Amino acid sequence: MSRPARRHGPLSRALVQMREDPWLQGVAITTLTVALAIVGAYFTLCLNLRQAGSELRTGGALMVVMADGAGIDEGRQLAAELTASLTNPGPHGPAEAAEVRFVDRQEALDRFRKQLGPHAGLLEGLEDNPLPNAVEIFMAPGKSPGPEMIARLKALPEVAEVVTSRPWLSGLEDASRSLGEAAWALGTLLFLGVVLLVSNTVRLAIYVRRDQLEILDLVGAKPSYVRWPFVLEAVIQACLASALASALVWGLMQILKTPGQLPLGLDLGVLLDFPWTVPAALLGLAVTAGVLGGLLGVGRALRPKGVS
Amino acid sequence: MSRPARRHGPLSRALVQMREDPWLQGVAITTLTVALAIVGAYFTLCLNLRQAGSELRTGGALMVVMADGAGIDEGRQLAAELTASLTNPGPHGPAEAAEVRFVDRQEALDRFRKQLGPHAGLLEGLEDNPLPNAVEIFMAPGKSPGPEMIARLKALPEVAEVVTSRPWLSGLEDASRSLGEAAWALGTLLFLGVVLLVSNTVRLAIYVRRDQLEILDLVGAKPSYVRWPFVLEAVIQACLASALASALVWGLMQILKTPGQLPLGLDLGVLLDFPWTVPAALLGLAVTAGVLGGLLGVGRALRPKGVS
Amino acid sequence: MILLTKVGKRYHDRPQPTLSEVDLRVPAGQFLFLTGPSGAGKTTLLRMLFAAESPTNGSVRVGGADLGRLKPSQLPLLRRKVGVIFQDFKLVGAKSVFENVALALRVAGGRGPDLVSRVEEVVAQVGLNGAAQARADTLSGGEQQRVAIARALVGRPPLLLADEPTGNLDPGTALEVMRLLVQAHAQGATVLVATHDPKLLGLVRGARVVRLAEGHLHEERP
Amino acid sequence: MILLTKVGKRYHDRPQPTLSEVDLRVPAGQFLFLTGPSGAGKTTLLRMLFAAESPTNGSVRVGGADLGRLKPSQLPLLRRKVGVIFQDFKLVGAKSVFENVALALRVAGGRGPDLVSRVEEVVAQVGLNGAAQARADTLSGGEQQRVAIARALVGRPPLLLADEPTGNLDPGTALEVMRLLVQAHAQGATVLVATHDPKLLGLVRGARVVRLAEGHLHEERP
Ligand SMILES: Nc1ncnc2c1ncn2[C@@H]1O[C@H](COP(=O)(O)OP(=O)(O)OP(=O)(O)O)[C@@H](O)[C@H]1O
Ligand SMILES: Nc1ncnc2c1ncn2[C@@H]1O[C@H](COP(=O)(O)OP(=O)(O)OP(=O)(O)O)[C@@H](O)[C@H]1O
Ligand SMILES: [Mg+2]
Ligand SMILES: [Mg+2]
Repeated sequence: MSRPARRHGPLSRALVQMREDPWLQGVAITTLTVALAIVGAYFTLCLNLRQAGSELRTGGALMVVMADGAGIDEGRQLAAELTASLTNPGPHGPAEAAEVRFVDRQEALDRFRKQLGPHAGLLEGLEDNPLPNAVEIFMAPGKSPGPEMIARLKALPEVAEVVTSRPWLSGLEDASRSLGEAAWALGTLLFLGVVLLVSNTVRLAIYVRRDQLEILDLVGAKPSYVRWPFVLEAVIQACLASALASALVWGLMQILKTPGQLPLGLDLGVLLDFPWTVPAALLGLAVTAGVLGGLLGVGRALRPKGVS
Repeated sequence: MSRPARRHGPLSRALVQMREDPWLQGVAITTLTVALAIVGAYFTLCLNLRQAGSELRTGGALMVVMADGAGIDEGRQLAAELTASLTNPGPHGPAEAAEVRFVDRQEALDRFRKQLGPHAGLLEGLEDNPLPNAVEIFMAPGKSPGPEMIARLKALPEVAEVVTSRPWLSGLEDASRSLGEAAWALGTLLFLGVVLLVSNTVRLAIYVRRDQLEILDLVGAKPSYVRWPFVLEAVIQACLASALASALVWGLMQILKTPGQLPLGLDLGVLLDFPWTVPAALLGLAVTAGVLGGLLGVGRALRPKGVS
Repeated sequence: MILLTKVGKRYHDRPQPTLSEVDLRVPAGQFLFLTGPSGAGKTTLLRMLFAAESPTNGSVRVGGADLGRLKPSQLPLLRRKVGVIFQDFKLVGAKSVFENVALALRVAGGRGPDLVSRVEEVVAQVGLNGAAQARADTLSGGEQQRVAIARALVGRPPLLLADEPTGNLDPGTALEVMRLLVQAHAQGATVLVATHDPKLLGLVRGARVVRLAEGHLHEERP
Repeated sequence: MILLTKVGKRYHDRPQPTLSEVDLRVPAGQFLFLTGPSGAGKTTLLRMLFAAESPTNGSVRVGGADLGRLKPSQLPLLRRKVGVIFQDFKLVGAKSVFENVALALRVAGGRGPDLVSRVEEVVAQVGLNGAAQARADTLSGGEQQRVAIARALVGRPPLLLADEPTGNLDPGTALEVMRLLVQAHAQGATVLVATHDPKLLGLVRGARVVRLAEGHLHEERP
């Protein structure tokens, strides 16, 4: 009777009190699952969009325009050299470029004609192909060409000019940066909302059992004896709910992965990826919210009183 | 004593039972507010993206290429005629086009040069301006040029050719359609999730008061006497929560309306609109969920029993 | 008024049946004491009379209706005709004494000045006029018991079931309460009182006494 | 053991104070009956002895400690030394009889076979061995009362407070229960019993009786 407390473990007491009220468990877990699934879906969306954004930025390629004197052979050779130096992981980190390609003048004109679409007729007025031979460098995802790289390329004798991403792409980058900030703000609010939902659920679970808590208090239980089972209950519920929510989001992604076309050549199938960070983040969020909610909820429930 | 029931109105009983348990009200309303704010933010985002999508589609303009013989005057006149016939609301509905504009060859070439950006040098090889005079028609949001309109324009003597939106725009439309479907699917799930959260809240409120419900049952209350105050309580909570959630989403939009650039000339300030449909939809959702949750919740709570 | 025929009750988690083959006929207007040791089944028997518990065997008829065949919609109407003093009071803790008593009238559509004056009258009869606005969960045990009694009496039901109605009352207050039950009986109500208190049995002249023990019912004083 | 000095208690929503200037000294090892009509303040006075209620005036000392100066962290330790039979039982409805009784040991770190045998012993003493695994909320009123008694006794506390411990018990069972309290007293416990039942007062030889009425305490049998 006078042995140290905390022997009839808080975990086993948490499991007992969960079994005593299965209905409450159902309500709590569904609520948490819905809340976490919403965050999970949002998080997945953001991760995917960020991925898409970095793929867009890849499109912001570099065009190395060859000097008039340089022929097809020089172009091919330059492309081969650049492939070797840029597309392999270097000592300082991953590869700079995803692809390096030589495009000769004729190829470039054909492509230009295609891009002009219905305006292609315009090109018929041309006496001569005005386009130069060029090497196109597509940067690796997340990489953008630095000024010293551009200077290095410009210094090559066979290079006339280095053309960087077209201006609208840098506009897109600005926009995606400000969208990214908005997404962070929204995400933070969403996160706070879910912490609130989880702690409300914990507090309701405690409120439902307030008679039992009063009894424990009256027979001499220490606050910690009362608190830990509730915290553990919240954490267990949150873990279950985060697993369910992850499954839900994953299932949703599978359904959405129907073939579909996105602008700028992006494929919905690639876009709708479900990285492992999502379930991990949900679990972390759930456990944090469970612990915080449990501690706050029980703290409050244990110390109002006055009337029995 | 034998007068018809339902006199001590269910509304006043709802208000009384809400006052009896202010703590529960706080928890319920914050939970509902968070849930509704999430839906509201999502809904606002979707509406805004749809709006942006239809503005993109507006960009899918029509280019009416003038015949070689047609001069600037004919072009101006055609533009004036088309402005009169297309940009005013007709008998069959709203205006077809948002804007009709004459662009002369020089202007077109200047613009083309700008669009080419670093490639503008290409145009220096041209002896002569190969571009024709043209009238550009920007369709009204949501409208796309029908085949009979194109045929009508083509039949005009001063018109050489009618060029419709460039192919990549139609790809964008496909993509935005499939994104729209995904958004609908997600929205439906989100909606169901919120109905679940609301009905869970109602059921918890009922569960917390199960002793009181048992007493009402034992002293001879009809199920309807017990049910309506709970339904009304849920509806009142839901209304308050939808107002709070609307305010929250509106506030969020205000914060996000910082100056920012979006691709394709869209302005974040315009994009982040808060249409009246959002609070209306939230209110509708809240009331529906409140009524359903209330009816389902009380129905269940009133008829298990067996043990007192 | 009440007719139990070969009523048996066995709770699924108990090894022994609580009631077996209980036959009981209570004519309208009778005053009956139900005694028996703790756990004999007194509360169970009373609960069957307002369909809060159903028998495992046999039939229960109250006021001409077979409770086993009652439609769910008729249940509230039956319960309004039965005033019950619950052993554990069953008060709404968050409501005032007045509202707890008024509840029995309100569920039947009662309202207005008639309701107020009747509730006030009964609250005064049980000696709680000073506490009418107090929350039920702030009352002492005996005060709560008297609120339960007032709620059972307020609708002047033709059948009164009192489950250990004086367990938390001092002898003086208990006597007052028993007088109220006797008065209701004098006005025509059928009254069943479940009690362990042998003193109560002597308080009501001519009352019938039956005793429950080991699932069976014995007539003690006809 | 217990020393109340000029204790007053007034609930904020009541016009009259419940207790005024109550002085009471209970030496260790005394057996004291606390009587008084319903609403006199018996429960209030008992609740002050384990700091579930605090006096408006005056001081309450129990086992040498001034409860008004007790640190929150010392409260559980005090309560483990006081066995309370609550008037409304305060059982955990969803737990078994065994677990309800074991609770009083578990909160103090009790476990293992010692706990099991002690709990079983006390459950048998109150006559509930057959129902040890039944959920508390399926018990009859008297059975619940006996669970409450068992929980108060199980830790052999030096101070026992019994609030109307026999209100739901038949005379036979009541006698058994009183014997348990007398036995605890014989083993050295200080026992306070609040009751309305004049019969109980005669059961304990040499017990002191005090009476609460209108806020004041009167010595009835020293
Ligand atoms: N819902 C239930 N589930 C299981 N057993 C029950 C239930 N209700 C009562 N019992 C058991 O049935 C028996 C009779 O209970 P009942 O409440 O009718 O006794 P009682 O005569 O009123 O006793 P008391 O005088 O102690 O109130 C008891 O042993 C009790 O444990
Ligand atoms: N929490 C509270 N708030 C307000 N008033 C209270 C509270 N608790 C008790 N009272 C009032 O204080 C008075 C004494 O209550 P107490 O429970 O101490 O009486 P008691 O002597 O135990 O009566 P009984 O024999 O009926 O149990 C009662 O009138 C009661 O209504
Ligand atoms: Mg009983
Ligand atoms: Mg008391």
